[in-house]
Amino acid sequence: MEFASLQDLYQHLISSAIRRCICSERLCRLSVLLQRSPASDPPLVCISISDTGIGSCIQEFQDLKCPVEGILAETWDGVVYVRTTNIFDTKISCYQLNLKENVSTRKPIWLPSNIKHGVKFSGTEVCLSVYESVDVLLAEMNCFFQKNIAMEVVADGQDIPGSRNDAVFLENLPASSSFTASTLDHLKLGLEDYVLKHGSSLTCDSCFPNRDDLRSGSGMVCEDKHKTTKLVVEAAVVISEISNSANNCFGARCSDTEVLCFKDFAPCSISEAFLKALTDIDWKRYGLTLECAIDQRSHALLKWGPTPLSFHIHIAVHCHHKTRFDKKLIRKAIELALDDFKNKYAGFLLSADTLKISMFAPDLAKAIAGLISYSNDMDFKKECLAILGLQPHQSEGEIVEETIKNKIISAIEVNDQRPQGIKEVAPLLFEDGRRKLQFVNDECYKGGFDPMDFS
Amino acid sequence: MEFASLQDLYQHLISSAIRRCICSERLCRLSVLLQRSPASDPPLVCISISDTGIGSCIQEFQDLKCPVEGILAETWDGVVYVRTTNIFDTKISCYQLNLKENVSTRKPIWLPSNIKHGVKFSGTEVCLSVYESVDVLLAEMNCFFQKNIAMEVVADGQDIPGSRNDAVFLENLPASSSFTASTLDHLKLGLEDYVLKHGSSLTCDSCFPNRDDLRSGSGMVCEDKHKTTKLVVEAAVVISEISNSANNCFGARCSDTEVLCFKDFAPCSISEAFLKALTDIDWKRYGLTLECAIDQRSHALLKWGPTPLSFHIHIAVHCHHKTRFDKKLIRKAIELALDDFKNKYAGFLLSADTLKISMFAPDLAKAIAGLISYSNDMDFKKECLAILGLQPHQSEGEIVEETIKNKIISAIEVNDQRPQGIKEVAPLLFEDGRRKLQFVNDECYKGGFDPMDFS
Amino acid sequence: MEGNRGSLERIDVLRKITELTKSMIVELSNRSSKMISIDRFKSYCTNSLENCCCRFNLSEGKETLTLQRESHVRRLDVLLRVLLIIQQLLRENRHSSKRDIYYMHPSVFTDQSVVDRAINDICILLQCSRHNLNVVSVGNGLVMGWLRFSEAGRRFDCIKKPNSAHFIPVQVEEVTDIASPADYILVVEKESGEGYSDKSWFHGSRKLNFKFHFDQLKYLVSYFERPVFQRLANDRFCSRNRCIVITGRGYPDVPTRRFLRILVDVLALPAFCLVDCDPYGFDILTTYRFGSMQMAYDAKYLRIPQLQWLGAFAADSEKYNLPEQCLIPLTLQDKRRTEALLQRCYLRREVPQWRLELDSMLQRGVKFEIEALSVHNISFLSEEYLPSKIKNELTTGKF
Amino acid sequence: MEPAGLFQSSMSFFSDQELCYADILTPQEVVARIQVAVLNFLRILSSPTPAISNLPLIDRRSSNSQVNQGILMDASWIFLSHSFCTRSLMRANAAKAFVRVWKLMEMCSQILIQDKRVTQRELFYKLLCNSPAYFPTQLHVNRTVQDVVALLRCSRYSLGIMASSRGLVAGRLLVQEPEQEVVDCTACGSSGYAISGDLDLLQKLTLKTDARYVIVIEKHAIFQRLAEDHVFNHIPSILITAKGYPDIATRYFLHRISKTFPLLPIFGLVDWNPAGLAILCTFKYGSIGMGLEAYRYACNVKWLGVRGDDLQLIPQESLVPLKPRDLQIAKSLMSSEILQENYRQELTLMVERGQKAELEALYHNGFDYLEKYIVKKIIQFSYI
Ligand SMILES: [Mg+2]
Ligand SMILES: [Mg+2]
Repeated sequence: MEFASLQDLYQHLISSAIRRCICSERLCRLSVLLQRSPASDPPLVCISISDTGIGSCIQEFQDLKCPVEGILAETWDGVVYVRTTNIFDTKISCYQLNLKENVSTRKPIWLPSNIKHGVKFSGTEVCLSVYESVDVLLAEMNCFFQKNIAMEVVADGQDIPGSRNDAVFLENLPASSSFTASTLDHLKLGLEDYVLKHGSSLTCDSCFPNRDDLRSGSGMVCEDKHKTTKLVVEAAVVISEISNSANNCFGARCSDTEVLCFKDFAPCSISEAFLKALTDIDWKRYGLTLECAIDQRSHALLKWGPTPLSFHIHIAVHCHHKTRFDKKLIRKAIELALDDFKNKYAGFLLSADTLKISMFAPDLAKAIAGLISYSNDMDFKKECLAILGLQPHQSEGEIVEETIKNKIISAIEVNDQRPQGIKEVAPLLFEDGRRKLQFVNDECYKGGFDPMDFS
Repeated sequence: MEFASLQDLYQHLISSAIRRCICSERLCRLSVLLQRSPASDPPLVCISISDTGIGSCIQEFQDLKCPVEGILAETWDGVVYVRTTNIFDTKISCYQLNLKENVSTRKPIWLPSNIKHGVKFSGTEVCLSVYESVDVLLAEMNCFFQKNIAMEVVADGQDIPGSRNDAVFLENLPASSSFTASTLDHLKLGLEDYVLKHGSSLTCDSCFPNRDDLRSGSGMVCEDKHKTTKLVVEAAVVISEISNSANNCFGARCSDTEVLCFKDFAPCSISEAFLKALTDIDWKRYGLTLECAIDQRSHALLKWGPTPLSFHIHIAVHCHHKTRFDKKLIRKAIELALDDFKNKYAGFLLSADTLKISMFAPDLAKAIAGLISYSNDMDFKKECLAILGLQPHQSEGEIVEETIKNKIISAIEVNDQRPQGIKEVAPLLFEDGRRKLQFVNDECYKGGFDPMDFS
Repeated sequence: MEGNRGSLERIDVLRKITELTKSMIVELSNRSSKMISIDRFKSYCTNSLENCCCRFNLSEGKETLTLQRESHVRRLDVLLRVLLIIQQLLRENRHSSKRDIYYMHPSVFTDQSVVDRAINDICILLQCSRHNLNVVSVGNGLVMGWLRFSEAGRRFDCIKKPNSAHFIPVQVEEVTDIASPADYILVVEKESGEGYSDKSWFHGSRKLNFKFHFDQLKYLVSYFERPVFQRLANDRFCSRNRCIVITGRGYPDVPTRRFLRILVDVLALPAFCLVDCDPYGFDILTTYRFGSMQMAYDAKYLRIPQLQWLGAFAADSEKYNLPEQCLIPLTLQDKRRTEALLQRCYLRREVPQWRLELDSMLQRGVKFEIEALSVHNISFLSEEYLPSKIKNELTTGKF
Repeated sequence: MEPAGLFQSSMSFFSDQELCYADILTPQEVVARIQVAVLNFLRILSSPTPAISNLPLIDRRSSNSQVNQGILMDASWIFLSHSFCTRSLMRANAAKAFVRVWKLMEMCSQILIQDKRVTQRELFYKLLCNSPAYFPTQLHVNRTVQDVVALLRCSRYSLGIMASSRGLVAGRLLVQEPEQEVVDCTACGSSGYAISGDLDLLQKLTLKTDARYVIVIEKHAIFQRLAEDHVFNHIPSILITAKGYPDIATRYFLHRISKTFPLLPIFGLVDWNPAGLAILCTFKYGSIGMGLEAYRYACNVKWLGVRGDDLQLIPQESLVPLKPRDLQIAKSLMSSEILQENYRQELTLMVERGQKAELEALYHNGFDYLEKYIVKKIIQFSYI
């Protein structure tokens, strides 16, 4: 692994820390401390990333490559200090590595270890000193943590005199979510949080006052074909309504969709395969028309056309244990998330066909209501109202029509929620199946029209 | 002027002699004598071309160029002996020229002149000696004189012991033609003679027993646009019927047309412009369909398609005083000749349109005869017969139809004989029209779409 | 048979509409998307005789319209709109044509054929005939000859002028007091032949629209003259022959077929049919005798099983020495059409001799129009051809 | 009429050029005209300067039509001016058409002498057998018939060709054919009284009415609806339809009504589309394609509806987009000089909106609305 920038480097270090936390399967703490040496000019900042995860092995750092030249070379001397211990270790190992040295010849310099005195804990601390403004680092890290929703991170604020520090990420999780939740749930909750904040650190009260306004769905695919590593792709979908146009918040008004992508708990850049997976999805099944998918480096942007959506749709994908992106799995995961969503929320993400069919609902309802209301058979009217669950006095006005319309729409939607492939097809139920061939055509009068058959 | 072959050279010398004869405007004699030196081997033949024309000037021979190398160089030493006198000269000038010398530096060698002793005559004799067989020369000259129909030539036979000589061209002109006739008449008569002989020296009695079987027409155009030289193009057309198929004569059975071309009384080769002029002629006006015009060096060959003609058509063109061929004048002259022919002989060379129209005559006649015969109105019938010049008793049978048909055909043919462009508009059936708009085509009201046109 | 059909009161049809409506809202209330099941009828099949089970009044299966398919929902939309219009017609006891209905929502219906299908579907759903819905056809049919009848109280006396055409009444079911001294009924096709129209405008569009806009075609057909019928009128055929002449002017419409059926039933007269010797003519013949596919559900009231085919037969071209020019080679389409006609089960079952005649036309590879018979003599049709054929038919005792 | 007299009148016809339309003639008169044609042809053919006479045909193209704008009445009609196109045998591409004219005259003359009538289809077959090279299709026959009409200036019917009419009439009109009972058109039911195709018969009809209006209806179905509802009893009127573009007989019948009862206003009820307007204009002015038979039957038809003002009565969904064919008709109408200004404005509105509306769209307001609509339009003088 090679890094082009300081940002890449510490983001990797933080992601590794998060991964170690997740792997420990316990409640962990991750803290990032930025500490400036007041004397130096340009200011030298010490970045300390510490976690209470499973502990690291030296190999993790041994393989990291840093360019000898470039920006990174100017701001950093290449030296990292690592202190780490596993749960069963009796001491904390300390060593120093110069990442600018050649990977193959690089040798760690072992520093004196600290004794754990029988206390059982694990964790790692990585320190490095860089010439960079604290403000810049802080802003970058904030941004990183906001997007990094693939996991729940709790960072403690530390108030060390003489140092400048900040809680870079702090979230009060809702009671329902717990650390025992699956990584898929974490992804979904994370996406929700991200949506609530519009991707900014400021929560925007005017748009989404609370989590209840969000609807979300999730899906997961595993590939386990006798391989040693289990490939897992998780996807989450969150839909928020576009609020009134008076709202100034930019993100709230644009209906484009950001698709966030994570790999092994860390944000990752968008690959060709990922974009292909996105464009391959049969969006029409969800009533969406994809115009294009654009690689925006940190995320993919889906543009909807020709008419923009009336709601926001947000998507996050997380691939575990994968060396490369599997187009099919990603696609499948997103589709499962969308299906999950459809099943939970009737009337949402209806397929283009269903939407088209739904457009007939008012006309059908009007005709049926007309058949009822123009009838001069009072018993019939009463009976109809009863079936519709209406009171006799409600026979007038548009209430009958409205009720029928809603029933028609719900009947149409029920059909759309059935998983694809086992959709009930009942167009031509012949009592005797012998003639089926002759009438299979939907437009049987038109298609199979006998030109000589006029009557 | 430069010559590539011996043939070119003596043909030029003969043509010049003919021109001198024509210019004298008197009855002249032209003789060509071929005399072999018995001793030499290969045989040396002396060619002597003598005429009683206006006499020549030295310039005529001074400008002739002969290649130093080539066939001509092998058979001929380049030396010509010239003896010439003009009518008012007192002596006959004699000189010798080597035509192989450079034109600019060439000098005549003056030989002793002969005194005319007060006798008034003019003439020229040109002699040259060539290594060539007399038979070959004789055959070539025969061929030349046969085609050279642009003038009348009388050649005396000389019977000198020890020499071989032959009357190359001898013709008894009919009484009607005389030497006072115009060059156009000469051309026509010449063409007739040529046709009578099928272009061969043997008159073929089985095909054209006499001149009365030929029909001919001629035309002439002058161009005299304030130029010093008057350009004249003459054309003659002769049509002979293709006789019965039992005839063996090849020329009589092939309906292709040879077009002979002369320039200043001499046969000339076919130029691009000449061929173009031939193809530019609107043959359809004469009921002919030209397939192609082929350059055959000595003449142009017109092939008629798709069905061969039922008669022979022969054409000759003569251009006077022209340095180059004028396409338009040639075309015009031929067309005038064809028009002249059409006007002289009704029913011949009818235009393609007229032929097409004539084919409708039987049907039209049948319809009108039908209208007469089906009528039960006796007065009407009687009046019709009277107009047709028939007797009342002739009302039955096909005589009415036949009479009408013949009248229609003759009216059609008369119409075709009118020169193009000034075709008279036929009277209207009902002579009442105030404004005649235009002729309508077959599908007359096809074009305009009238929305109210739904009768 | 008549009784059944006539006695279906408006009130009954209206009641059936309410039942249908109720069944739909019951389905909807169960969140079921199956709205309507329509029986399927057909007038023929192309199976071999052993496998054929075509019957004129039995349904062949059901077609269920659901809310799951766009095409079904479109059909439902049309069907319900038409049903609403029909309910209104019945309540107000007005009559309306298919075309009127089409023009109520032209942009929704898009094409007349869509409305026609909906009307047929409704007839099947309500188990009634088109006239029960107060939907009438704009009649194209003509009648002349020895016939007297009343329609809704109005007298029609064709006998007074037996050689002039009368429109076939629109409300055929109201026809009563039929009386006729005629010996037989003659049915003539006369649809136009190729290139018959004067109007190049229509000329161009005719073939193009032929297949899909048969309604338009009908309009065109009505445009054309009706040569054979006119020929007979001009020749005062009905003055010389005691008969009734009917034409549907091409493919007969429902009133014409129904009227003919009523005449045949009431008067018990033999009926003869004269059509062009081409696949169209033959198809017109079968439409009269067996009914059309579209109206198969109602065929029992429309078909005329007694109808005899008088001509023109393929062999007539030789028998009457027709000039070659009048015999038009069958086009590829004609041949295909003829082969399809030959497959129809009812031909094998009921009129095998018709099949032979049709097959003979196919073998000869030429077709001709009835007018071609007039080539030698304008009155040949009325003075020789028809009288001899009819005499032959009547005397050979087929009736 | 004796032959000589016929001859005389035929000759004077051809020299008297005030008439530029087709006459309804008896068979004898037509035969006489054909005989004059034959005699003239033979005379010119046998003259000292023999020629095949050209056929002067009245030019049926729109360029030869002119509008006669009435000064006293606001009636206008088109007529064909006296310009000719000429059929000549001497033009190779028209020679066949020239012979066709004579062949058709021969055939017609035979038919007329036999006192028969033929349909145009039968005529085709006869000619196909006689002269297959000249009449390979019906279209050739039809065109030649028009030529003969334009040459002899007699109606197609006079040539012995049977015409049929699609026309129907209903309402307050009593019709009596010679030596027949009076027919009351109020009692003919919704199918109405069929207008005969026999122009000769139409000429002889006796007509009586107590109606105050004549309503010309484009569509058969609308006609049926109004007849079924006995609208003519509520609005004292005569209803006429030609089921689309009018045929000659229907136009002639309407013309006879307007001549017999000159005070009755005639209202046109057509679709609001270019074709509807074209139908109205065909009743009003005639059509060029009807040839010489068209122009004498012009009637001053007023456009009652449907017009742009009525669109408010029609739901949006009943408006259908104009099709290319509509636009073609519109373009052609626009280019016509005849079209009066307010008609032109209506047409412009159609084209600008790109929509059309059918008469039936008024049913949106109920099946009985049409009658109310007509009443309203008449009493508000809402016609142009
Ligand atoms: Mg037919
Ligand atoms: Mg219309």
